[in-house]
Amino acid sequence: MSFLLDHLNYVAVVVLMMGGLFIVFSSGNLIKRMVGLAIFQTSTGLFYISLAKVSGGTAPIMINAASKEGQALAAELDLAYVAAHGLDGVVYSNPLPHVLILTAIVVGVSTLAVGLAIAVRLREAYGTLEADEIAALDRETPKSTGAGP
Amino acid sequence: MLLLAAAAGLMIAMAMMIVRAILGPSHYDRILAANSFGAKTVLLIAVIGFVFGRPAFLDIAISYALINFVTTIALMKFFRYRSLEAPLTPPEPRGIGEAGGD
Amino acid sequence: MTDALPLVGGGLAIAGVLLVLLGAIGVLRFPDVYTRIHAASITDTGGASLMILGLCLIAGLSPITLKLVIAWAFIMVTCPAAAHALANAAFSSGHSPWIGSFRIMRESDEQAAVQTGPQTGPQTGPKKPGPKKPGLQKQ
Amino acid sequence: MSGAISFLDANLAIDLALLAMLVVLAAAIAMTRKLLAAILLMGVYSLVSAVWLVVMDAPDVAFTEAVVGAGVSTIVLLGAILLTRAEAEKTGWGRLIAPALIAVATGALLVYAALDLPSFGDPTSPANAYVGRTYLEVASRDTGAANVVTAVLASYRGFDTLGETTVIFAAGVGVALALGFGERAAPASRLMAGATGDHNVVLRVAAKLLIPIIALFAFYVQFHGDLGPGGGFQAGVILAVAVILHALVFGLRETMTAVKPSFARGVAALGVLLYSGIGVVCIVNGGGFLDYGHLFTAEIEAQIPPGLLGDPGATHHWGQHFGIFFIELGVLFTVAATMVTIFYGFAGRSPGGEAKL
Repeated sequence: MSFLLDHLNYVAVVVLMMGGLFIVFSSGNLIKRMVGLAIFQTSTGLFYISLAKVSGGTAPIMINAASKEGQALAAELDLAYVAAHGLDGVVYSNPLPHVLILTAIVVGVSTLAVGLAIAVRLREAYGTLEADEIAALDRETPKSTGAGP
Repeated sequence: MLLLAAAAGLMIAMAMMIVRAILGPSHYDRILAANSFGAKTVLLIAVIGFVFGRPAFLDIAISYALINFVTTIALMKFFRYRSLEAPLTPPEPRGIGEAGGD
Repeated sequence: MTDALPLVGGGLAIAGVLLVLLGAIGVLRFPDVYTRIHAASITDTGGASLMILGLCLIAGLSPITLKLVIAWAFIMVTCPAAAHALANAAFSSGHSPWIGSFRIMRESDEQAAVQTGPQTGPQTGPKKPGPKKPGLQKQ
Repeated sequence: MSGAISFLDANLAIDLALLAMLVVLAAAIAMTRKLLAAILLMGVYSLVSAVWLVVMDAPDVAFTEAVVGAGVSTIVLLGAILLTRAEAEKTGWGRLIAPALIAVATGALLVYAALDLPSFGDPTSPANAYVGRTYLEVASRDTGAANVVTAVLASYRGFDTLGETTVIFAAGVGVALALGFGERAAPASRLMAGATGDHNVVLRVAAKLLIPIIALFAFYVQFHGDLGPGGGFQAGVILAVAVILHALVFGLRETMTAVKPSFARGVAALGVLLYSGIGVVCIVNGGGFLDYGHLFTAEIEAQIPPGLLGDPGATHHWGQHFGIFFIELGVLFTVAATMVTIFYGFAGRSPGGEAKL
């Protein structure tokens, strides 16, 4: 495979990440910012998972190499390739990044909920969700900033 | 090879759904597109499992089929009633009192 | 015989995909929500049935077949229910079909029309049946 | 299976097609000002990325992304929009220049760095060659779990997972502190959802059919986690989705009588307690924290019949087995109860009028 194809995955993930970053910076609306942050986070996860992929590999759930399924998988592999990398039998992708991202996704939605809850309270206190307007209101009445409902 | 063609066809259909979800024009069109997209995703995951020799991952497809429904109901309820907490009551009773409730 | 089963299964899967593609074209090209729901829901369930039948033939008799059947059962329950809910919500929030207003159907139930009118006022922003029609016909 | 198109090419083609879809979706989210459309597209984005994760051999992550991204996070975002407003202010073109420049510059730097990475799918890359390979070799033997991801999650990196579980619990507490436990939920009689002309019977029947099945499926995912994709995180979210579906169809008040907010709070705390309690039991029995080899003392281990889980000849890892079991149970409790608490917080805060308080 060519150099570009080898790295296209990373480049695409970086583009997604920057899409999230652009949404976070460009949008004044707090909820839209949270959506951007969620996209950014998801694409970070995608990057980790792309690093974990092994060509010709399969999911890191052990299967019996002697079973019909295992033999079918092993038959797809290039034997020279397997031998060159010191692998034996069925090739599995790297499980460790999967673990990291699995928990990160659930933690991500919880923290997203916290951010949204704060946004809801800001809206209740200031009557707006636009970061600029909130900052302007803060500057006008410095005393009332901490006094939420 | 046939299954690979099937996966390609499903992805084309999914791309069409994305176009509909982006274009709208009404929110109901978008929900429809998202829901239909979910149904195609279920099929695609099943097919991909067979293409790559690990068909045991159908659990994911099953959970999609279920979750997709819940999300569609939530979106529908949001657009229709502007509320997530309201119950979807049965239609006005026509002489049969509370029958058909729970 | 056993060699032919995967081929038949693949053929069924392709048939299902063709159905799904037809539905997708319908969703893209049909003029209003109701026709699109019609296109999507029928082809989704029909295509899913064909595809899952095909995959069952490929899988043979195994736990995977059971899972496929379960997935099929869920699709057959959720897709029509969701499509119904969607069409119902669109209809009762005053979304007009492309062929014209459905007020005729509502005349027997004038109170309902009065009640739903203001309630759905703020959320009917994007539906503009009038100017929408010509644009979509040109496609 | 081997034909004109090889396994690898097919994998790469599907991979790139899905990434292209993701890029289109991200661009569409960035463009739209309608928050509702953005959220809907966000749900579709999660679906696509979950399919992509399946292609990338990460079914566990795909499972999580599916149930979390397409399910809970969409619903939570909807709840937040319900309490605020559904349209973002228009930002002028001038305001977009600086963010675009920042994004492009950062992206260029990252692409420059990414080109130095080992090529995609390289089995000898530093990320894949060392600890990941070791886990693959030893995990199944050490813990008896076929799913290496579950083994690493619950056993080798159990301490990390405890931290994650605690963060989820803390996030639930944070949402509850900010939005309440849904005690403002209006009684059903005050809500006019069943507007005239709506026919909700089909939905009610379908929901009644599906809620127990979803809950049952959650437990299947929970207890199947050793052998296939699944585990406490996914099962917890699916269980919470069953409760959320009940609330969506039958009303929040109704659900709150079935699953009380105080009960949800209690279960969330109980999960973390169960998790850390297992760790403490291991310490008491002479091991380290979460050292499952010491979960049972030798006398107890001797009393477990050898054929309890099928094959009597197999070496068994009762400590590992039960340790993973209880820890996943703790994760299930915390995740499910926290998601329910979060949903109660958002859905139960009646929109409008609250700002006057």
